Order: sequence, then structure tokens, then C-alpha cells
Amino acid sequence: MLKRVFREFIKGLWEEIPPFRLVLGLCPTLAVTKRVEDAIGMGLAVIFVLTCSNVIVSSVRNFIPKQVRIACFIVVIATFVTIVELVMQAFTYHIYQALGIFIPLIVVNCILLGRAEAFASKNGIIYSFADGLGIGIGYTLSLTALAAIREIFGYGTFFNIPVFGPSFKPFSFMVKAPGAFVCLGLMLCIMNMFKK
Amino acid sequence: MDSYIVLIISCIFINNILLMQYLGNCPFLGVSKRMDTAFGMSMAVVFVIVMAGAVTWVVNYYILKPYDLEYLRTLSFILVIASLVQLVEMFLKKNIPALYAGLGIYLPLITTNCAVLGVCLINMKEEYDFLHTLVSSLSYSVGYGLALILFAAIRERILLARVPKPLQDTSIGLVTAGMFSLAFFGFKGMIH
Amino acid sequence: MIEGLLVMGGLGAILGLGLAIASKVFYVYVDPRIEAVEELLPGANCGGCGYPGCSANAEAIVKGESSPSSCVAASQEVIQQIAEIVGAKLELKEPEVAKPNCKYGVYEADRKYIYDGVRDCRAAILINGGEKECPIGCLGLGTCVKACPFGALSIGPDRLPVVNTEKCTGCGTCERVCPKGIIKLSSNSLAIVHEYTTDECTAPCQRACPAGIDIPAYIRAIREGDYAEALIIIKRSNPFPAVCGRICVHPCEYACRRNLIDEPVAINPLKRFVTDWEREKGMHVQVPRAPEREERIAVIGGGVEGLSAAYLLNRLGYNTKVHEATSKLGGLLWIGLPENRLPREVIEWDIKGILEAGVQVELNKMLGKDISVGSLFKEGYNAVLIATGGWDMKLYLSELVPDGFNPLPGVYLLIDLVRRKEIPIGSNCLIIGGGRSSLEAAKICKERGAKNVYILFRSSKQDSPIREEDLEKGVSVLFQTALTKMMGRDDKLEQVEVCEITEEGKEKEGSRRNIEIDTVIVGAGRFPELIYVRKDENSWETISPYAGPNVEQEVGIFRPGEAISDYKAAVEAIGSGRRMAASLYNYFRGLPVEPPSNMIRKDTEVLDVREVVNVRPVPRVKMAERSKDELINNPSLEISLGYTESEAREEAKRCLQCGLICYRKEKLN
Amino acid sequence: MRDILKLFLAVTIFSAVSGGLLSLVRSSTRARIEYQQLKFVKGPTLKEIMKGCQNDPITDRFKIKVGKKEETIFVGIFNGQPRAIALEAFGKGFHGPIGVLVGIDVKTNKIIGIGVTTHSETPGVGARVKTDPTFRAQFKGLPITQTFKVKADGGQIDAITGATISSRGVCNAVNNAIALYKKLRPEILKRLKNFKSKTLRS
Repeated sequence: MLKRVFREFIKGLWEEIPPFRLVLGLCPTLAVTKRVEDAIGMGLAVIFVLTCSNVIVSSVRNFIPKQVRIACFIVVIATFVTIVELVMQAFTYHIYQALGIFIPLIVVNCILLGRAEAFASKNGIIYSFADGLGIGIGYTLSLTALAAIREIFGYGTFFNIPVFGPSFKPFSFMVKAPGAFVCLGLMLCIMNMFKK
Repeated sequence: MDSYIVLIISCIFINNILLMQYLGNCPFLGVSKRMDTAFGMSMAVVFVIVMAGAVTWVVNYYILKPYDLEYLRTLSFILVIASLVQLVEMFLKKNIPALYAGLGIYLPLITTNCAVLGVCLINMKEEYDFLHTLVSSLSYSVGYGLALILFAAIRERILLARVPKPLQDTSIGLVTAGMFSLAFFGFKGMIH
Repeated sequence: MIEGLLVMGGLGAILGLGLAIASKVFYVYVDPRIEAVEELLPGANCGGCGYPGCSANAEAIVKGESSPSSCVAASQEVIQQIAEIVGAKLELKEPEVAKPNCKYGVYEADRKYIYDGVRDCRAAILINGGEKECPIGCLGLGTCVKACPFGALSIGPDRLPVVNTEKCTGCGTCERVCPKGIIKLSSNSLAIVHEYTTDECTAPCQRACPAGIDIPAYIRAIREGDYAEALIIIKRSNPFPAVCGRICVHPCEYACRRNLIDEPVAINPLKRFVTDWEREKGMHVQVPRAPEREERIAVIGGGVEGLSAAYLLNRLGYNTKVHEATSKLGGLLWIGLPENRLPREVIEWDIKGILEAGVQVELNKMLGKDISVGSLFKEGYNAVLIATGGWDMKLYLSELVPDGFNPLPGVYLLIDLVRRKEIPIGSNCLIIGGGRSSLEAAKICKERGAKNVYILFRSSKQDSPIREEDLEKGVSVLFQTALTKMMGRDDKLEQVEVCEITEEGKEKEGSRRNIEIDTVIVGAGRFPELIYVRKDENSWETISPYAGPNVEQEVGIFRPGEAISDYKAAVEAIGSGRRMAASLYNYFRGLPVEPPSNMIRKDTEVLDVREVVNVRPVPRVKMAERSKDELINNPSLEISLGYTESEAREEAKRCLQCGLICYRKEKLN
Repeated sequence: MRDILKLFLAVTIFSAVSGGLLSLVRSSTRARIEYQQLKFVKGPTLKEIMKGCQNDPITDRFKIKVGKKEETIFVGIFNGQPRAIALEAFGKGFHGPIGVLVGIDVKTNKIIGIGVTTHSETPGVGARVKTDPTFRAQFKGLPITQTFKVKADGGQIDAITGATISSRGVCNAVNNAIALYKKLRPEILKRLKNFKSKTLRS
């Protein structure tokens, strides 16, 4: 049992790491990875929402009529997202501002509904918790990696600390929309090279 | 009148929901492999975004605002959108099966299309009146469809090209989307 | 706290109520089995079932429009489960595999230019149809390989697709994706019913063969020493290889491309060689049989044509029984040919092979005397094939048959009528052809009480031998009209369908109509090939088998030169037997009973070469013959001795393995 | 029918519980969120205006009801006394409303400083009303008895080159703020009398 919990947790970190292996949740991946700080903020928000919603969905999975299953899952997710939104507003306002509209949009991040539908609605609470945590952390790692690349080249900083000398000219393509697409595409390519 | 024209151009090209605001990317990459599916998806998106835009405006101005409950926007909007999509699906299935056969399979995908919720939230943030909301919803969704259909055309061509193995499929799709987005940058100067 | 709870609760209540009501109002019953079936299907959405995806097929399976085994990718186990869900009887499916139909890769074929563009056939074809000279040549860029959902295709070293038959599920994705239509699904059934078309690679010999044997393929098999495979290839089109190998008029050899430099390949002796090998082994090689089908078919006539049709229908999965009027199968084979050219044991060998395959036989049963079309339908047959063919039955049997002998319901020969034999004449008569004697026939019909008499002419009024003043009252002449179908019940003819034909002998669109007719008088001297199929309990209709490439006029039955076969060559009878089988197969599968529109006909222009270059002349290997002394002592011994194995393989090497314009070239310096 | 009821109840209960839960979270974070918003939106400008004050004007704020709207008044403490207040008003700019925070000394009735909070003017041109310190400095120390106008309109303020409309918008905003202040002055003074700062530094 413990072994399975561990397995469900670990799979989110490599085997099914989003968005590389599970090509889901691309919008925030593209939008909030300009700076590492934002990416981590987004990642933490997703971890929280994903874990909580997985647990709740898993615990009520037997009471929900099938026809309104999606609506109910979305309500659960939306609730946690709003909680995160309020808490972020109250305590980390500048990250809230940077993430902007993408906080409420966590609701429609397909990872959340995808996990609720594909995993939590079929598995027990503990496994769902492990799954949510694992996938959430995996997602955060991916976001952070992408954000690190984009921030270092696009702004010449890492965690807002300059990493190049003052003569560095920022490669601002990286922090614009096209850079986000290209960068993610190339990272996906690198991941594919590792995949046998 | 001017404000509408500016709004239309800005929503379709300059702030293209897909390429500039990064919204609705999952279905974008998923259904752009073939022209006919891309077209079907575009039609469904236009349909749903315009309806959702109108309904959420009503919810916001007649329910949330008067009671100072704007923090419930996310929750109520998504609930409304999900129900709306499901209602539309059921309605089409029963009454217009021909249309359902065309759009039906895309409708469930749209619930989780962040472009829909995104457009609704942007409309609220910009505090548009009802007519502006409709125009902006329509323009955003047309912009989405435009990008999707153009992109599908390109991807059908990519299929013919010799792409290195690891770069195939989604990967090359994203890189192409990047080039595409770069092209849309060219519209930036249209309105100051 | 309270207002949030209330507002959201209220909103939820409204929406929940809306949804709940909508789910009743807009309720559409969805069979739960659809979902269950869809879950079982592999979800590859390959389209091999003919539906736009797995879910569409699931729906069709549950509705009964598609078979549980329609999914080509599903394992037998899954198919079994699906069949259990829908409670359908499982219909076994004949395995199909993709087969590329191009023999020479781009390096060997003639090229218009050298293509170095996007590596995809669909792109390459945009530039003047691809780099090959041949318009239907494989471009070898692997579009099919990329499309294959099961990884069963690869491009070989000669840049032609190679099929891994283990992995191939026969889904047909490659067939759909190939811009040149080069890769096609194939199975024994498809090979049996196949007609050569202009969009496939064919060799001159193949096109010349009246039976349509894939000659280059079997010669290649002989060269490679796979004699059993060679036999299967031959028997898909010709169940009499041992007979034909000796007596065939071999039009193929006249068409052989080697005529341009030396002598034709010994195509027919090579065929004889494999059958000699088969006889030496003492075991018949059979074409694998398709899964059992329900329909039972009666074949009338145990000659070459009837036996060929029966054998091939048997291989297509049908239950066939031959009804022969005499006490011996084989028909004209026994009479027309001297023993020293066609030893009797050879005939017996081929017939034995056909019977071993499972064709049933009933001897001494004459249609019109012992059995009738109506009685056969009563016995439960679904179709009756009339293959009385090769000899003129009426002449031959004239002493054996009683007056009023009537093999085909309501159909009589004009010659019998004018000879004043006792023929029952109904009230509505139709006379087909017969020139001016049709007038006499019409007169007789009127005398014997017919109310309406129709005379059918294919020619126009001016060209016909009939003059206005010849016509009696109650006789109407239909010019430029052909009989297309007969319909009836038990042993009675009730209706016929006619259509108008154009100057060119084609059917005029939309001109088909039905006439009440109970008696048909045929001007011809014999009955043609015809198929009766049962429609319901005891009513039937006819279908006329489609004509082969050599027939000039195609529309209608009882048309001039219609009898597809005559007694000039066994191989033609075999070919028409095969076309009868193919026609019936198409009919049962709901396909139109006609050849592909682009079938290669006698006058079809096909791409060909005028000269052969880079080929070394090699003399044809002569067959050994029995010594004169031996023959004088025993004149019935076979003269020719056939090839030895080494001779056969030597001769097979002479084959140029032609395609449309490709052939095997050597490096001559 | 039972199916329908179940469906209906599930959605209703789920949304009601969520709504309630969120209201709870909202009410417990409300004050903090408001503070954060003010701090990030108005904080920098306010700091500029109330340079040298001994408290945190964002925390030390109160609201006065004007009709249906509530006006927020920020209080600055100088020399231990609540000497200055700041309030926000809007004027029409080139692309939309310009929000201006105006600081006023309640004793002398003179402006102690202004700052632009929100605007949507053209970057590098109209936006300079926010970034250009010399433009802002023109208002400092002027008494509130006069109406502010740009020189082109016969007033006393040098407009920013090429951004007359934006500058005019700022002037209007300041005028509006002063008008508001004049209207609320008695109420403000009353409140200031018993004012106790929560963030007073010595």
C-alpha cells in the first residue's frame, strides 16, 4: 500500500510529468513562465488546488450523479482556486498581479479536471492525494525549468538577481509570446530525446 | 462606432487570444492536425464564447455586482459555462442532430478551454457594457478560429516535411506556433 | 457568509434544475451497449472499419449496421467480447493484408526527373505526377509507412514498401493514404473476384489471359522454387491448371514481351510443370477458403465453366453443389481433345481437386426435367447458376429431352416454337431477336392465344428487318431496347425489366421499366450464362453476370454474342465461370454486379513498350517429347513430357517480370 | 424523478457549500486584501506625497460616505499632529480617466504634493504626467483657493510638451479633489480631532 502511494506520487515527477509527458495545462505554462518567481507561485497554487480537489473529489466520488459529474468537479476546483486567489491577494500581492488572469484560469487548466476525472474519481483518497501532490510538484518543476531559461535569457536575471554582467543585452524574444512557444517546443523536443 | 472597430481589430489581431494571450492552447494543439476538425472546433468555439460572454455579463451585473460578490466570479462563471455547454449539447443532440454531428464532439472539450473563461473574465475586467461584451466575445472567438484554421493549414503541410524524430508532433507544433505568434506581432502597430 | 451561500446555492439550484429538466426534455436514448463496445475497441481511430472512428463504429455495431468483427485492429478475444455484448452471431472475417502493386523501385524504373523535395509521396506527386515515367509507379517516399497505425510497413532497399504481414491488420489506412492507389488490400477472395484495371500495374501476358491469371507472379514463384504458391496463384483464377497447362491456346504467349527480342516465355508449359509437380506429390494444393458463408448455391452444368464457378464460389466461402445432367463431370473436355494431348487422368486429377475442395455434386440431374429453378429454391438454395454453356445443349440433348422441356422458367428457344413443338404460350409474350423469323414467331404466339406480343430489337427502326406493314394487331415492336432482368415466382415468369439502349449500345439513363410477361422466346440457339437469385420465400429474379473484357455489347441478357463462353477454348469457359462467381459474390455483398469502370477491355489503350532494351536473348527451353517408337506402339500416350524441375526454373528465369513499362533489365556491356 | 432530484440536489449543495466557504475565506481576508491593494496601487504615490510623515498613511485611513460612494481619506502625521490628508479624484485624460492623489495640509489649506495613481496615457508622452517630477512639483505649495489650469487655458501650470490634454486632465483631477475636500472639510476636521494613529513612529 505504502509502495503504491509512493508510486502514484513519483510518477508525476517523471513518467507523467506535465506538460511534457501529459501535454496538458499549456496555457499557464506559456503565460506565467517569464520569471522563476511567478512560475513557482503558479506551481504552488496548482499544487494546492490539485491536491485539495483530488482529495475532495475522491472522497465524494460515490455520491455524485454521473450526468453532473463534470459540473461538480469544476465547482470543487473553482472553490479552491478562489481560495488561492484570495489568499494570494492578501499575502503576496505582487505575485498575484504578475499572474493576473491566470489564477482564475487555473480552473480550466486541463490537468486539474483531467486528474479529477481520470484518477481521483476512480481511486481512494490517499492515492488521489499522492497523485495530486506528485503531478502538482512535477508541474511546478516543469514551469520552473522553463521559467529559468526564459528569465535568464530574456531578462538576464534569475530570481530577479542579475546573472550576467551589466553589458548583457536582454534577449527579449524569450519573454514574449513567440519565445514562450518556441522555448516550450524545444524543451518538449529535448524530453522526447530522452524518451526511448 | 469607432470604438467597435478598434475593439474588433484589437481582439482579432493585436490581442489574439491564442497567440498573444496564450489562452486555449491545449485544444489548439490537439485539434489543429486536420483542417476539418479545426474548422469544426472553431465554429463551436465561436458559438460558445459568444453565448458565454452574454450570459456571464448578465450574471455579473445582475447578481454579483449588486451583492458585492465579485470574488465569486470564477466559481459562478465556470459553473454557468459548464452548464451552458452541457445544455447546448443536449439541445443540439435532440433538436438539431445535423449540427450536433458537426459540433457535438467538440463541445465537451470547450468546457475546459480556457479561452472561454478567459474571454469572459477579460470582458469583466475591462468593464464593457453589454454590446461591447458581445462584440469583444465575437471578435476574440473569431480570432481564435482564424489562428486555429491558419495553423491547421500549416500543420497539414508540416506533415509532409521531414521533421527530426524528437521534434515531431506537438514539439514542432509549438515551434510553429511561436513563428506564427511572431507574425501576429506585426499587427501591434495597427492601433497605438 | 450567508449571502455567498445563498447566491451560489441559488445559482446552483437554478442551473441544476435547468440541467435536470433539460436532461429529461432533451432526452435522447443512448444504448448503454454503445459505450461498452466503444470501451472495448482499441481507439486507434484508423478507419479500417469504414466508419469515421471507433465511436462511430461502436454505434454502428450496436445498431447492427456493422459487424462485431468489423474492427480490423481488435484481437479475436475483443471481437468475441463485443459479439457477446451485442448478442450478434460472430461472422468470421477473412484476413486481409496490404499488398503493394508496383514491382520496380525508383532506382530501376524509368524516371522523368530526379526528385529531391519533401519526402512524402503526396508532395512528390504534385510535380508532374512524381519522378517515375510510369504514371502509376510507387514513389517510395513512405507516406504509407508513416500512416500505418500498426507499424507494419517499411520501405525496402529498392524503395518499395514492404509489408510485415504479421503486423498488418488490413485496416486499409495505407490504401486510403497512398496518392497513387498503389498499395491495396488483398486477400484470396479479393484476388478471385479481381478484374484488371487501368490504374494498376499489369503485364501484357496477364492482360491477354482470358482467365486473368497473374502470370508474372506465378512464374516468379516458380523461379523461387515455391511451387505451391505458384499453384495457389493460378488456381485463384483457374481451377483447371493441369488441363490448361496442356491444351490452352495461350494468348498470353503471343503477348509476351520477349517476342520483341527472341521467343516468348513458355508460360503454359511452366503451368503444366507445377501441376506435374502437384501430381507427383499426389496432393492437391488448394486456395485457402474464406470463412464459411450462409448462402447455398446450385450450379447447373458440370462442365469446365460450371465447375470453375463452383470451385471459386466454394473458395469464397459459399456452399456449392453442381447439378450435372449426364453421368460424368467435365463436359466437353472428354470429347473435343485427343488423348495424346490431354491424357484422361489429367482431367480426372483437376476434377478430383475441385471435389476435394468441398464442391458437392449431383449427377444425372437435368434442369427442366429432374429439377427446376423453382424446385432448387424450395430445397433452400439462394442462387442458381446456369452454366449449361459450352456445347449447344439443345442440339446435343434433342433426343433425350421430352417435348415441353423447359429449363429456364418461361424461356423457350425460337427454333422450338417454329418447329411447332408443344410450347405452352401464355397471354403475354416477349420475343427477343431472331430477325424476320420473329414475325413468324409472333404470329404463332397470337394463334396460340397470346394477348400481347412484344418483339424486342436492339437495333433502331431503320436498321431492323421489320417493316410497318408486317405487323399484326396486338404485336408491338420495341426498338433499341434490351431485356435486363426477369422476375417470377416458383417456376413461373411474371415480369421482365427492359431498358432502352443508345446507338453505342449503352443503357439510357432512367429508361428501365417493367412489363408483365409470362413467356420469353429467344432467337438465339442456346441459353447464356444466367444467375437466378431467390428474393424471398418463392419469388426470384435474375442477375446477369457481368461481361468480360472481350464483350462488345454489355447491356441486357439474350444479347448477340452474349454467351460469355463458347467451345473455342477451355480457358475462356474458365474465365466466364470466374466472372459468374464474382458477379454473385458482388450481389451477395450488396455491390453492383458490374466490372470496375476502368477495367481493361479489348480496346483499352494501356501504356506499353515498343522495344525491349538491355535484355540478352536466351532461347526458350524445349520440352522433351516421347520417342516416335514409343508413340507408334501406343498412340494414346501423351506426346509431350513436360519440364524437369531444373528446366522449369531455367525457363522461369527468362521471364522479364514485366510491369506496364518496366521489365527486368540486365547490364549489358 | 428521483434521478432529477438527485441531479438537482448535487449541483445545488455543491455550489451552496462552495459559496459559503468562499464567503468565509473572503471575510477573513478582506481587510488584508484591501490594504494590499492600496499599498501596491496607491502606496508609492502616497509615500511620495507624504514624504517625511511619521506614520503609514495606508493603515491610517478612514472613509467618509458621500451619497452612495465612499471616499477614502489617508492621513499623514507630521510633528505628532495629523496635519495632512490625501484623497483621490479623477480627471479625463487622452485615453481615459487619470487618477490623481492630492495631498493637502489641513492647517494651511495648501497642497503638499500630488501624484498620479492610475492612467492609460500614451507611454513616453502623456504618461510623463506620472513620471516627470517637475510637472508634479508645480502644484506643491499652492493654495487650494485657486482653480488649476494649464497655461494654454490661461492658468498657472506648465503643460508637458505634446501632452496638453493629459496635463489638463491632471489639473481637472486636482480641481475635483479640492472640490471634494472643500465639501468634506468639516467632517474631515471632526475626524482628525480625535485621530489616533496605529502606526505612529516617534
